[in-house]
Amino acid sequence: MGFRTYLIRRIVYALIVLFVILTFNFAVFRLMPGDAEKMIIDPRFSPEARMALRKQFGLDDPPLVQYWKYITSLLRFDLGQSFATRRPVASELAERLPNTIVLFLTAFTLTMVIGTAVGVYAAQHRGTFAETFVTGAGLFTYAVPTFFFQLLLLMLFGYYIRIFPIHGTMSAPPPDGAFLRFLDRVHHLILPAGSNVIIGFGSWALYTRNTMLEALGQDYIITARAKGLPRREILYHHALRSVLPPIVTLIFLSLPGMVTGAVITETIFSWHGVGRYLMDAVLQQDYPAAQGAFYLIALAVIISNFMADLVYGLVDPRIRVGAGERR
Amino acid sequence: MALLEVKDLKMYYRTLRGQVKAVDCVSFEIEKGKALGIAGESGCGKSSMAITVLRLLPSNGHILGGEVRMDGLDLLSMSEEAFRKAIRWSRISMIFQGAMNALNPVHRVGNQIVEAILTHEDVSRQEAVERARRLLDMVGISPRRFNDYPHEFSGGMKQRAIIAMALACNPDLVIADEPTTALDVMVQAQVLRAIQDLREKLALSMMLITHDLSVIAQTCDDVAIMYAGKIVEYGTATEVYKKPLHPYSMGLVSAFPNIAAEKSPVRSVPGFPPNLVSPPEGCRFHPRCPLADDKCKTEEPASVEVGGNHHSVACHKVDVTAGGIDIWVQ
Amino acid sequence: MNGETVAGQAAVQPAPRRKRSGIADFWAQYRRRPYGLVGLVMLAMYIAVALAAPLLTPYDPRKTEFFLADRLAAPIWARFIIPRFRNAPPTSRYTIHPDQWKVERQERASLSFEEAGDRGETAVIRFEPSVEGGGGARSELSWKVHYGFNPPNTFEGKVTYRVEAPPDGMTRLSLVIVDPEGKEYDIWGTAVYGEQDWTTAALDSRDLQMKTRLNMTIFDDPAKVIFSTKGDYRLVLKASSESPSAEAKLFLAPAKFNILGILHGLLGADHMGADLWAQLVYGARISLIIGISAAVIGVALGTTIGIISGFLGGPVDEFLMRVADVFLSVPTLPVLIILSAFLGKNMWNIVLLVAAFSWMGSSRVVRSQTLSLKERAFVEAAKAAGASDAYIMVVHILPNVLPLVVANMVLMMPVAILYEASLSFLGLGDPRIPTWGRMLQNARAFGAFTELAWWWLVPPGLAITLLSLSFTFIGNTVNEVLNPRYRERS
Amino acid sequence: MRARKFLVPVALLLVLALATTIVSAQEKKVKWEPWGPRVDQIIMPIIKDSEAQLIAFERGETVVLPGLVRPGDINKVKQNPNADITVNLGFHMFYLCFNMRRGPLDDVAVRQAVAHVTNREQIINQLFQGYMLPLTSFVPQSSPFHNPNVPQYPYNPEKAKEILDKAGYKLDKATGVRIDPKTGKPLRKMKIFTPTYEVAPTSAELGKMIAEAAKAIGLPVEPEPMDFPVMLEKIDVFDFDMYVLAWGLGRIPDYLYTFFHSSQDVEAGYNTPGIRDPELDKAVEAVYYPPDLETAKAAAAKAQVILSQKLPYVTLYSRPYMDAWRKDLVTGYVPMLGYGAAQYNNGWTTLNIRRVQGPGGTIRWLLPEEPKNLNMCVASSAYEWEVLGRIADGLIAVNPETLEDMPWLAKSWKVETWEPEPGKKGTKVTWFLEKGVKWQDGEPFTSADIKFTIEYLKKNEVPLYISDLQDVVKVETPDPYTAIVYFSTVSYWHLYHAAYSFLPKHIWEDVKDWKGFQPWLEPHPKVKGLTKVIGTGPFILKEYKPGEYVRLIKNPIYWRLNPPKK
Repeated sequence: MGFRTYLIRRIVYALIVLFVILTFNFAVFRLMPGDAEKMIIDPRFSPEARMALRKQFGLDDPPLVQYWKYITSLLRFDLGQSFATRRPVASELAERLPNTIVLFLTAFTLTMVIGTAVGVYAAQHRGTFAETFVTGAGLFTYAVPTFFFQLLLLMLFGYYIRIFPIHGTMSAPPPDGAFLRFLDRVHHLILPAGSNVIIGFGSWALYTRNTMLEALGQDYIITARAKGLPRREILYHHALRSVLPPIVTLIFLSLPGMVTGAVITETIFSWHGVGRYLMDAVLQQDYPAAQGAFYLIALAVIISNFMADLVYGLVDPRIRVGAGERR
Repeated sequence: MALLEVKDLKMYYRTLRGQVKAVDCVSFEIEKGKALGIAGESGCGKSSMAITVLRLLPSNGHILGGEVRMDGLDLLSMSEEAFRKAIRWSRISMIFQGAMNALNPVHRVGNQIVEAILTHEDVSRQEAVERARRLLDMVGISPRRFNDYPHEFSGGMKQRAIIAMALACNPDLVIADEPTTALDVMVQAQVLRAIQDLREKLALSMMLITHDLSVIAQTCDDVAIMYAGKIVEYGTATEVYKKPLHPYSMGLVSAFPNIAAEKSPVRSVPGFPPNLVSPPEGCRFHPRCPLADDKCKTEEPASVEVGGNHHSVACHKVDVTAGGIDIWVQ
Repeated sequence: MNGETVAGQAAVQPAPRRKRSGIADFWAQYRRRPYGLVGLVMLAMYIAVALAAPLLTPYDPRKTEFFLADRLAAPIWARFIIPRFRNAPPTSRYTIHPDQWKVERQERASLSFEEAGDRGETAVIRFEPSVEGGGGARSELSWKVHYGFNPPNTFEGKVTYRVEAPPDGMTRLSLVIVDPEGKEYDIWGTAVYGEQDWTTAALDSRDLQMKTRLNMTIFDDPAKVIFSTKGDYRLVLKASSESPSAEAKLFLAPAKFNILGILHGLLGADHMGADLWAQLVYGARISLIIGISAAVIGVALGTTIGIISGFLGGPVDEFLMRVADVFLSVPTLPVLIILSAFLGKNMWNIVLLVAAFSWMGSSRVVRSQTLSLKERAFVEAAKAAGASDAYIMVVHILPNVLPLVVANMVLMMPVAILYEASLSFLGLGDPRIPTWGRMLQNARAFGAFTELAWWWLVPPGLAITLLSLSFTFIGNTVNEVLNPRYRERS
Repeated sequence: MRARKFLVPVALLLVLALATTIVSAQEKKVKWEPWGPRVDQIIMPIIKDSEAQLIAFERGETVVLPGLVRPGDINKVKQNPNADITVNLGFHMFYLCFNMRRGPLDDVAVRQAVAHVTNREQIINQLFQGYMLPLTSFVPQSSPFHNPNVPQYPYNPEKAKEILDKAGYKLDKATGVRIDPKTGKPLRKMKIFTPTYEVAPTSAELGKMIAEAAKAIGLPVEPEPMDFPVMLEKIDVFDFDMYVLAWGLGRIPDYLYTFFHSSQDVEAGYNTPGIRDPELDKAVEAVYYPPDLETAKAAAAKAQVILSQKLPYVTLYSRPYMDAWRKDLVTGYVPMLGYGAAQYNNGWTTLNIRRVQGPGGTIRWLLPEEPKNLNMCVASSAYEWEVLGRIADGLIAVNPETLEDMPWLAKSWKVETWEPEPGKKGTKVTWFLEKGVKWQDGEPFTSADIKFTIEYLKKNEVPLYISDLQDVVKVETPDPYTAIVYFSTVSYWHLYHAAYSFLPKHIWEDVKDWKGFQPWLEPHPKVKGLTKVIGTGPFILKEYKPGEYVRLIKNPIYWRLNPPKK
């Protein structure tokens, strides 16, 4: 199987998943109770006014036509209008997306960098405190619910020792000057991103350590040691380099988990992002909004899965070169 | 003075279940240009001894005593860094068992050889690449495959590439650890022939580890039979192969199809090697030995020289075995 | 979930069939692993707590027993570690039986006791008919209570009485609290014209009428003011009657007087005054039920699919594995959020949903194991003997993948528990049952933060953590035993 | 000037009745002036989480905590020495609704019995720590139309039993359930729908309290907490026995018509109990189309009596407005009857609030929700109007102490009748506008804007305004400062039906898609730094950062900036 065949297969596969998710999205929200008019209960409303409001969001077409319209408008990123705010869902999501990306990328990068570094460190210092720490942290953070940990941090550092803001992505209004603004954003980012890093790095480090140990136990590592290569060289050039394909793949495979984790993090820290938008929309039965947010999240997940496949293909010479062709 | 001199070497692994006495008071010597074969079943400490010599022990392996000398130089007391630079690969190189995994799958084969050269010798990369190509050529691999990845090589090619790599820095001693396991018979023969040729061409000293005595008989000058962390019999290859004195050696010899005596049935030594955490008292082989008596169960036999040619054996029943009866027939 | 890597990684490795199988052998290996034992002990404790829940707490959170204490009451032991609770009051509940009233003063009135049907014993105050110029009759009864804590936030009480009087009679009733320094607080009063059947008057320090009577504003707390000193308090019932034509009678049934505690029970009380310890203990039941049933259903589903897929192969296999891929590619938590909002907040919905999105891992493992089993001689033999596919799958394949399935199931449980907790925490849980996620949600939504009520937040979170930790320990140990790759290298 | 003193007596009575208890805050004489504003800038941080709101208030990140609801929050705030809590009666009503279409709830005796076992005091004290007011009539106490003299149903289970016994519902001692005299069988199970504990713990608990009390007298009632949309769906198709919900009402009791007229007992109508009573219909029609205030008041009083007799609802409690202020940071907040001190309807606080250290400067004002789209045509939530209300301005203002109408953008007005067609009578409202009022972009505000707005809303059938404008026939503008609105029916309320905040014609005449228009996202075509959110009010929308904050700045050309110097 050459890389191109591989790529095409993955693309087709991603499209199928996308299609399934779109259909799910369509079906579920058509079946749910409630409509736009329920969002406004105002004693001044006559039955006529309520009917008019229903019509404004009304869906009179037969289901198949609706489905076709839904698919085509989604592809144009027309996600409809929110029941709650009467704004285009697409523009509301566009406002929130950068916030989510900032939070997400910060947490993600730090988790990966710290997790990998700690994991590598633990792998080369077997039987030391570092290793115990990584194993312990990995197990513990695997078991501890993220939201519980975040609530604790929030209570401790937001309410008890009030050194971090408890809501939002920036001060209202942010300070003047680009640098101060940046610091302000960082200040708001520390708790939500930091909590994710702490929760995430443990199992990541544990995973890295385990794969590294496995790699270090491989015969080619003994070969490298026998060759008299310096320790550093063995560790990075041989061990780490050879576990890179699974690690990088897993990085991308863990993207969806972190994307969905954003729902909880953003809810807890009142972070103006896509995850919280989904949550608010679901709780308010604002279906177009929930649908749009879900679409976006699903898209992100599909893309990151696809990227994982792609990167795996790129990093692993066995796929890149086209395993088996020359044998 | 021998090239490599191992004396009373003791190496234990520490595990949760206790100490695994993998190498227990082992002594032998390898003369310059000679080949020593070490034979035994798997799990008897052969490979452990090899990596002890190269100091490639895992973190739970500890050398508890004895000495390893090379040209009189005490290898065990050297600093790790000095040892790495001065000994590994430049003086002692190793051909590993498991042709599949000894090469790093994510690096090009040629580069893995170059890397070894550059670590130990102050030459330009260009030169190193040249030498690596030559080495590949020497073991019968087209230098054009320099840039291939290991998975593009067949098993035999990989093993030959490893041999090429082992020769990269002109070592004095090559330790070959089961160089032919995991290869099919045809390829085994090829590889063995390659090793043999090179040894003759380059006048290499070699330590060949295998469970297949016939291989040793073909390639080595001397042989040491290991059982449960100890050397039970030591002598010249032909002598031990023709006239083994230890019941275990006898079992090993008869366990392998002898090309010369095609009619004898294929057998193996009955039973399993002991648990090295708590090896049997007395002679470690006594639970499996058809000759064992009470003395064997309590008293550890010392190694005694029998006849000339440094042929020594550690067995209380030498007088019986020296009679030349095939004890494994009954 | 952050842990998918660990669980998934463990799940990918198929356990080879062990020749020396048997539970005894398994246990012999298992018991040597300290982590596995710790996990078992912890799990056993949880199960014990879950089973013994009714014995561990007098309250049943499913019955939503509220107002046991003041809102956000702290645990009793907070008194020893938090200065502001050092001398805070626990809840005191008193029933004042008719014979506990002490006569303070009687003017042309007399006190006696009589049975009054289902009301039990009642006190009867008889007032003589009033005379021209001589004024009415009056009576004062008192009941003493010692109060030795810092001021409470709330007190409440109930007085049940009946008046028998001629139509022209007027009976006045009032309640006064006299503090240790003799200061009087007139907390309640009423006037009855003529007859009055049994009625219950509720006293409440939060009541606007009481505040008005005490000349306080809506934002003042009578309880804080009245019980501001320590010592003996008296609750005085003052009754008077002006009844010209005939004698009047006042009947008193047992009265109630409660001071709602700022401290309560082992873990305090929530925003509705409900017992938190009871919620925690009953939460263990729910979490175990949810975790176990979701994992069992999910893994059973995965096993079925895995065996069918692996055994039948071909297009069936291809289809089922693509379905698994799709399920794996779906963002689980958002889907669960949406579906649980759609299907309704019901515990079994959550169980089914979690199961529906967690079978893929085990189906893959089982499938690969089935693939290798399929080639074994005993399967070939069974085929040759003419056994049907279904028979082979159930009788030959299933028992051989079972150890693998068990390990998977145990590792699945913490994942299911965490999902349920997350959903409950997001407000999508079953509102009728006490779960730890819901406790955390309530703590967040109803004031635990501003009150820094960590005793509301920490126990449920820790309970979830330790439970999933114990499952993880057990699961990993089971895997280690069954899967040689997990054994330490040495 | 034709300001009407239509409510002084009742309002004063009420305030007097509760003065000692509720309104310590109002002991301070309310000081306000119809000029302003007094600050340069209002930053409105958007904080949705209630705990975070409390902390923000504590830290002085907002000077106001508007609309305190949760007793815990009130308790917390009142411990803050820098906090001042203003209390005002509100137009809020929490009620238990019966489905009168279904037996046995079609029997008034059963409804009365339920009313008698409803313990308002217990509900208020236990669930709300005493911070609500018991509500016994169908118009809240704050309203000038409140009638206190209606039949009452105090908590009295004995009385409830008596009513049921009398009506023939005999108690079956064995089961504890009463027998329906019509069928001879035990009464069927009835359910009280409530929101879930998660959404509204107090409502759910209250449903449980009532159900238990009803069960004790032999009525098999069960509470059933359910998700809000599900509940609304069921109420919509009249598939319920009882439910509890709240209304946020207004100054004008025309809702009595919407809730209880038999014509509203239709799909999407708000007459959910299904009450059809000719006498009541007459009364609420008179409330809906009153020729004058006196008629309206009399009809409203009568309607309340009938309603209390027929009991389609049991009214439970009314929430007073409680707003907490940082008195160390700001002053000049004006408590207003019925609206509270911080609500957007109360423009006086907007004008008068100032920093303690002096006029000018910035204050920070909490916004508990996203202001959403800031499009006046679709702005349906109070949170949108928290912003828009300070940007827009009305024709009429309301006196905060007396709730009298006051001239504002209209310096005077006339309400007359006319003949839409021979023999029929309609209402004609003439507005005389202030001269010199300018839109925030400098354009003059004229009668053309009024005409445009009314016609635009009517033409596009904007749902929010359909009810109010359905009777409008035409709008005439004899000159830029006079607007005459003709209605086809006679109702005094038509005065208010055309007195909204208006759309600037020069901006909106180009707007085709009124639904999707997001004026705050579009820059003003002429004036730099402005958006298309343009009003005549005291503040200008400077910036809206979704999820974070709204920034309002003082309108430098506001027509009421300073009193004219004499």
